[in-house]
Amino acid sequence: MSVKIRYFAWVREKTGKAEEDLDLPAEVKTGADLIAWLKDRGPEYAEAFARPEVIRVAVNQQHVKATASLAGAREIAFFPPVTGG
Amino acid sequence: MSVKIRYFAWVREKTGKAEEDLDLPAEVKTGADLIAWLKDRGPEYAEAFARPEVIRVAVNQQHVKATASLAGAREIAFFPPVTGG
Amino acid sequence: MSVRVQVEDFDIGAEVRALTAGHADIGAVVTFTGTVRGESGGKPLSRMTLEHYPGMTEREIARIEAEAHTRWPLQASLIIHRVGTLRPGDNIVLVVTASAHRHAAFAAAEFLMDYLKTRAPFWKKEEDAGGAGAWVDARESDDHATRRWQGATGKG
Amino acid sequence: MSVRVQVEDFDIGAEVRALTAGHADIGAVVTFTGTVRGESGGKPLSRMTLEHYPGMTEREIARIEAEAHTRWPLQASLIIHRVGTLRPGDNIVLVVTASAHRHAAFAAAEFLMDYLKTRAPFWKKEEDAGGAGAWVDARESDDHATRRWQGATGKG
Repeated sequence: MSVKIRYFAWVREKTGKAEEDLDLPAEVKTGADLIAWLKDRGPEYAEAFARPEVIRVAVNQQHVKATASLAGAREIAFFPPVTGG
Repeated sequence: MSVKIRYFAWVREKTGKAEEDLDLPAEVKTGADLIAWLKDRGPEYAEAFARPEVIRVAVNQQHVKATASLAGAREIAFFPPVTGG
Repeated sequence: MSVRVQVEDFDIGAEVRALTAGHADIGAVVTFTGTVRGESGGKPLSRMTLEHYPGMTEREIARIEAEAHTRWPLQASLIIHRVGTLRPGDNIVLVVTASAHRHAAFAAAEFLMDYLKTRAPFWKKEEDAGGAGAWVDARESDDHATRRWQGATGKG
Repeated sequence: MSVRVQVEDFDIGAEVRALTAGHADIGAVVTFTGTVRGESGGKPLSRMTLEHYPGMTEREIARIEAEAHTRWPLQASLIIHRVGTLRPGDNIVLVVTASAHRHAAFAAAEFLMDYLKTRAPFWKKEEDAGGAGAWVDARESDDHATRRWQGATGKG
């Protein structure tokens, strides 16, 4: 099933794209799994996700832990800690 | 020595005047003394100062306790607790 | 630092712009506006009159404002308090504090309001629809709010 | 309750007037305005760019705003957050809270700002005079500020 993946701030700059539609393999069950899988897609991903512990994950536009299940995900976003206000 | 006495809010309404210049006798040494002395000046003063415990005192435009000395006072004000803002 | 006691209304946006113009070191501006509510103690209010102690009021507010500047790192501040006759919805008081950081601006504005309520010589007389007037009693809760600042540690 | 994410600037006075118009039950209005400071980490700042997550940002702010209304008795609230390129002195964010009493309005505004800093998906990139850009790191102190609301007792 195809899922929309979105990148923000320096994650977007490092991957070189704001979003893409990807078919995720069955073994990708969590945000952390997805990060590990993305890192194998090329050096730009490897750099964007070099420090996965600082990457925040949102599923269907809600904050989730990286260990949370991606079941039912239509849109997954990766971004650094927020710095609004 | 003549001192300016000022009244505010319901103290002003009850005394019927906003201010007056009075010569204080030597035995009036504190705000509390002055209140007791004023109460003898007439029924309107007796009513204004019927509950001296709720009356606030300022000497030379600074808050003071009713027991503080009036030495050096050029202007003495009596008013209820403030309700600004 | 600026203090005004006036009959005229104020415009929050214009006051903030004037206060912060030319400051590149401000990151946070807090305003508090007190307004006249349409009821008091469950009864409709038709208007109120604010009396003050000319001279002492301005001095007392300026003293409180200076104390706020010693407690928190403020770039600018402004206090406007209206006097005279006001109606429901009208502005009564404006406090503006500007700092590099938001916690200082919030704390200073709240401090100033607590003191304005309990120390600055203003008195409110409220009138109901029938024209009956009553002086507002001081609120115990306002005195409590002010006391919490006594002994507070300063930089917030 | 109202949330806007926009490129355009805002006018504090006009926003407060629009928010409070027709309300006779408001006695206290608090505004917080965040502005761009002229330096960052000791170095002059020439401009910054704010990125957000369209859709999620608005939803996240609306969720936080609704939570503020469950915690404090608010008559009205408004949150405006700008995005795009901003320069020193420019407005970034406006929070307005209106309540019958001042403590609720102050507490709710501070709560909203703490959450906006730590939960709403905005990212700042700062540029110095030479045009070198750097993404702003999240501040530890902001996370602390937000945590103090967790487990807070509600009505303030």
